[in-house]
Amino acid sequence: MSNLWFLYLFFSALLIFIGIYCLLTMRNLIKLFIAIEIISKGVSLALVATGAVQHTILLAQSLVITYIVVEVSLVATALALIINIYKKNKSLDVRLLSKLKG
Amino acid sequence: MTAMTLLWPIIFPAAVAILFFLIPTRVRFVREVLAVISSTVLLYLGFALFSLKELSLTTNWLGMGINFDLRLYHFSAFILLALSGFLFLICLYSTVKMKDHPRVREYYGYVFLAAAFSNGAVLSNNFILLIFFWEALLITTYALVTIGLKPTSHRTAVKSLIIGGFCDFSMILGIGLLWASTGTLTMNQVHVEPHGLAVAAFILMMIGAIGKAGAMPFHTWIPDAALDAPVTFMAFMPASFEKLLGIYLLARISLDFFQLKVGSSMAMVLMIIGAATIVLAVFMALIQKDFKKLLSFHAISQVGYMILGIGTAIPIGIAGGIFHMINHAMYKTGLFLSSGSVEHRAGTTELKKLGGLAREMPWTAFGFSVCALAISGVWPLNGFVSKEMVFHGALETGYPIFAIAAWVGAIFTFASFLKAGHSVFFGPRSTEIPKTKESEAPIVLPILILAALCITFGVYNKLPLQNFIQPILSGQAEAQGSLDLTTHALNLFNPVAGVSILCLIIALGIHFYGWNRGGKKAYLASEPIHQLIGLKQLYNLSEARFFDLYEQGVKFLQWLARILFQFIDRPIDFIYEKVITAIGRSLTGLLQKAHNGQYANYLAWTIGGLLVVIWIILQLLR
Amino acid sequence: MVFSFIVIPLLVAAIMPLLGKISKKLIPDVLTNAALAFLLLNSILLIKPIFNQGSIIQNISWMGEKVNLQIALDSFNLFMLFTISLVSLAISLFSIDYLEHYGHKANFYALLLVMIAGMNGLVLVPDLFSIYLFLEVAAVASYALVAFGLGYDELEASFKYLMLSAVASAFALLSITIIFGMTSSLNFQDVARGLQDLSARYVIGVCLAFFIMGFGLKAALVPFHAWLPDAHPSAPAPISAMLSGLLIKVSGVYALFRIIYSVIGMTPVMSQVLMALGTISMVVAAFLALGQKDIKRMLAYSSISQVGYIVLGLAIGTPLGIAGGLFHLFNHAVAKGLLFLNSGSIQHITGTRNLEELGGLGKRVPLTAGTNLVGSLSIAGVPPLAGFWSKLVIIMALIQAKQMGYALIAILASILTLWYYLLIQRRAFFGQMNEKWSHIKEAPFWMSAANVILALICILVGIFFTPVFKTWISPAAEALARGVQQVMMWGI
Amino acid sequence: MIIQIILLVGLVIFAGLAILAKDLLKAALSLAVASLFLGIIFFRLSAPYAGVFEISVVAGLITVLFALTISLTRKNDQVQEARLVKIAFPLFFILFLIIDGLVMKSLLLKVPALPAGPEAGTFGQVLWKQRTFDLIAQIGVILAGVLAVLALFRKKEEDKDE
Repeated sequence: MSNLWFLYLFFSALLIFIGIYCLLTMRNLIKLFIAIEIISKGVSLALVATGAVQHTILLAQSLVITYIVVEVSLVATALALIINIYKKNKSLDVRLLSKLKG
Repeated sequence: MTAMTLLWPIIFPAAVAILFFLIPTRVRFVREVLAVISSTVLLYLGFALFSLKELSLTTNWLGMGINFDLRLYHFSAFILLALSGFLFLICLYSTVKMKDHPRVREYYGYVFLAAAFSNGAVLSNNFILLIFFWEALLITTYALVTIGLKPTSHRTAVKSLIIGGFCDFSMILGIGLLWASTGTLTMNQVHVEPHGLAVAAFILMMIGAIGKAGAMPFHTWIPDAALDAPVTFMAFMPASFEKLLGIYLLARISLDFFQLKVGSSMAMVLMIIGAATIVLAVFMALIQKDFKKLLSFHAISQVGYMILGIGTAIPIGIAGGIFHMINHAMYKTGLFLSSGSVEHRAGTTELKKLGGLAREMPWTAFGFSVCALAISGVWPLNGFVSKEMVFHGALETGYPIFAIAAWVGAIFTFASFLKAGHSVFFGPRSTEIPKTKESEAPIVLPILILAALCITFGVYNKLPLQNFIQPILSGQAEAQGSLDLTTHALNLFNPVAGVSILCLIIALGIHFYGWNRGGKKAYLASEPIHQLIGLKQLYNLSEARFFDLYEQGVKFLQWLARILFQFIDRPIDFIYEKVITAIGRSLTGLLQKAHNGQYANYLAWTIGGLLVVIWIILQLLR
Repeated sequence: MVFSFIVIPLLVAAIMPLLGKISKKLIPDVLTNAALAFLLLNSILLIKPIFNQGSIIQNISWMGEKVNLQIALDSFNLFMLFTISLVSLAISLFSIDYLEHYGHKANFYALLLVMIAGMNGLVLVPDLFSIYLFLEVAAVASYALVAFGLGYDELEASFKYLMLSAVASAFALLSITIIFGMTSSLNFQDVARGLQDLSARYVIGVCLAFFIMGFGLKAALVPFHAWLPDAHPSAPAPISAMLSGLLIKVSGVYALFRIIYSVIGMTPVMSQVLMALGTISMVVAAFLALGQKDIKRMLAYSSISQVGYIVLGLAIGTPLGIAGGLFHLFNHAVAKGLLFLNSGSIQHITGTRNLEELGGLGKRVPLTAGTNLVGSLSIAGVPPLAGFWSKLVIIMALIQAKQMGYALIAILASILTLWYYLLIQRRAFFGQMNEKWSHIKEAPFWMSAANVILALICILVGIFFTPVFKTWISPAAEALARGVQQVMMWGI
Repeated sequence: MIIQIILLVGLVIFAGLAILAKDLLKAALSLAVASLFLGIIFFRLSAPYAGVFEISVVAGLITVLFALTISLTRKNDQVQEARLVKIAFPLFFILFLIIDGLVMKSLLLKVPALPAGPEAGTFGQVLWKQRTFDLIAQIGVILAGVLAVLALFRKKEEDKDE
């Protein structure tokens, strides 16, 4: 496996780290979802880089496109959820979402 | 008869049980008739199968050695016969006793289901099949206890289920170990030299067997059930069926599967459990104030004799244990049934409220007396014979301490039954109970049949010993040793019998000493005076003294009994009720607190879990 | 035809919103149930060919062009397909009456069908990336379904579920990417062959950890479980049944073990890690279930615990263990489906799920009480119900594999299980009748019918355990146990 | 190569900005810029279609969705983030950077891979013929998303009629 692959993986790991850091510490629901987006950027970067390095870029490209479609669908659902939560809560604070416990 | 006949004792009662569940509660009469008829059919089936002796049915089932394998041979045929006999008597008895019970529909259903499962357990020749039937019995027990309809019935039922579940699961584990070491699940192919892993398997399976039989320390639900469950259940399950099954399995374990050696560590374990059960439970029985509860503690105490007998690993001891099993089932069922008869007429089983019922209920009193004398081991009843055999066996092992424990048990068994009989049937007529009469024939008849059997098995002890017990032990005898078990059966003139009779005399002495010294006069005379004001305090005082005096002879023992009760019996209850529950609760609380609903917290677990998994995998790969 | 398992639910789901405009109730009800009944029939019809051939690989051409629509069906997939079809049919029958007070049946059914299509697709595809994709199909539909009531609880639960599982599936995809990088292919067969040629123990180990997290979160293994006790109770009862009965098993257990057995190949290390995880889930969740007051939350924790059993059984790696795991998977799908539907009945009847408010319902609603008892006892492992056998087989397999410690814990955990199920029974159905419930009526017809069907399956599978186990579970277990070899044979 | 690294660094910086920005709209825009960078990287990795998709769909459509949501939820005041989070971020980031670097360095040339044969055909052929199943799954995902949005935004009043 060529060295270049590790360079891309290095950056994709950074992106995933940024996302998880945000998920763990931030409170705004939209911020949290932006973090999910950043994680998925990291994953798609890894996917394309793998394809490029392994000369299977056409395959990787079609996978990434499919992945983007999934992402859009996920974003739509999540944002619809967030708007509904906002309607109920009048706030975007994730800490308020702790009614279910125990 | 083909091998398929073996399915009948299982399928028939199960089908009848389903029928019972289907008959609506309003329909009366039909249920009782059906119960009696089908139990008669089963009894006939029992005799028919007993006459066959040897039959087996093997069907390939699951593969991997798990076959549907039923085997009838002299031992299982004998137990099968006994089970169907008791089922018949209890059905007969229930026709009157349970007639107006609100849950009578389920009652009969569960009784027959239990009979089906018990028959299956006895016949099965494959461990997996055995586990299946054995486990299924838990459910019927649970259901039958809840039928008591007392406020605490459900709690007791759960207790029985948890304790029984523990025993059964340890048996599963034991069977698993046995399987791992022998590689076969067919029961009559398993013969293991007990060492190494097999010891663990033996202990685990033994827990399963004695747990079913109700030996210490797995007994705590039985006295509770005595009050919470219907009395027919007590006669049915703890007194007869569970004893028969538990001791049957214990005998199979220690005779067939593991071949216990005399004085080996495992035999010692059994003997210690047996002796401890005899002594501890009888002390607890002594201080009981309720008829049924007293009987239930005796049901535990007597298991000790059986376990002790089997634990001796000497043919006469084992034979005594097995003989005691069948005898015990008879007289204890008889006793429970007579207590039920008393309850049926008098409405209570508290000793204090009862008294002098012999005149009104002569047959019940007669049946009770015979059974009580039999359980106490009075010559020439069956209890005498089997206890003698256990004493001989215990002495032959070279550890007289066990025989002494058994004798101590005999003393207090008799003493407590004198007390019970005296206060229920004899002595002055209690005024707290309105005038009553003898119970109906279907109630009295089973009691009398059992009493007659007690006498028969005592006087003509050759009959059961040669027909039932001897074939079981035929493989056990030493090469030259004769297997005549009847040699000292009813022999009064040997030292062992002498000691036993001495024990009985001591017990009689203890009882009459206490009764004469304090209570006799006061007890007889006090009833009319009791109502007068002014003398009431005096009476109360004398009554208190009566009890004080009565137990003065055994003051030390009573104290000991209390101590034992507090420190042996209660801790087990305590462990069950407090420690396990409390640990469970606090652990649950802690875990629940951790689930605080915060998303970041949950994500942190997930990420942390990932890191830990990666770390562990890398460690393991190294 | 195998392909219909994916296409039919998708097609019906696509036209459902339009039909919903025409008829609000009748057409969606009939159409959904008809489609699911057809799938069930289809899966039954497939049994014979599978037994004769061992496995079916179908390549479908589309409009004359040769395209890569490869479907691989062996006994394991078929077993899963059948389970999915059976339970989802019962669930949609239940929904006929239950969904009356939610409204928007067409939309609900459409989402349900998309979820079923996702699960069927996940089961059928022999391709790593497609597994991920269908997992997302089912997941997106399930997020919406959890939030379907649009109440506060539902939204909160759905949001947490979404956020956690988005992270998890990202990790699963990352792992797929790494494997893709090493073998340059995604097809099971090629990947399996590729990984056999490579010696990459450590990388595979890390990939496995990612898979365990990704799919383990879907399967709700402790410590990845935290979303489940929120999401499952909040959803409408049929969806709880769907999630607990099927989704966690298909997108969690199936995906994980399909990849482990058929692609990576089971090794002792994986077996050890998974057994430990399974055991932890089993015990921790059982304790958590003990402390619950809400029936559905208790059932949700019990799902985690039972998934622990399934994982423990499957992770042993011996044919007997796998068979036990699969059998428990089936039994749990049926019984937990039943119990969640039943909790829906209780909620429908009384309006509450709080165990402390319930009590003495048994007299008034015998059908609901009876079916609940059957389901509870089956999961708790009481003979002669189905759950007893599967637990017994798992424990036997543990002993056979000389894993005494795990066997002991499994036994103790099953006592705990019995304990909390008895708690439900005592509090809800037996005991003192709460005055409030003296005028309640039995649940509507279809709700009771669905309950009764599932309860009958619990009982029948328990009684006819032998034929079921022999003809149904064992082949599936063998297909899985042959693992990588089996998959590599597919193409030939 | 240098350009590629610059692009990657830019991607990470904008991703960091997206989570650190106080204003949500700015955060969403930063995300869009990050997507833009990612699209260009894709393009330079000879994945032009993926690049176009990334830029048009993720940087375009998803940003629009975010902006829409933000404007819909703007009435009340923003959520106060903990201050420590932003201060600690560079610290953790550098820590992870080092760990990441070390891990990747230790992995260099350690991950074995099979050589792949040259890919035949065009992108269209690969997408349509090799990954046909993914297209069906895409239909499923889109359907699920649409239905989800429909379900979540259904009118409450309608419930009462039913």
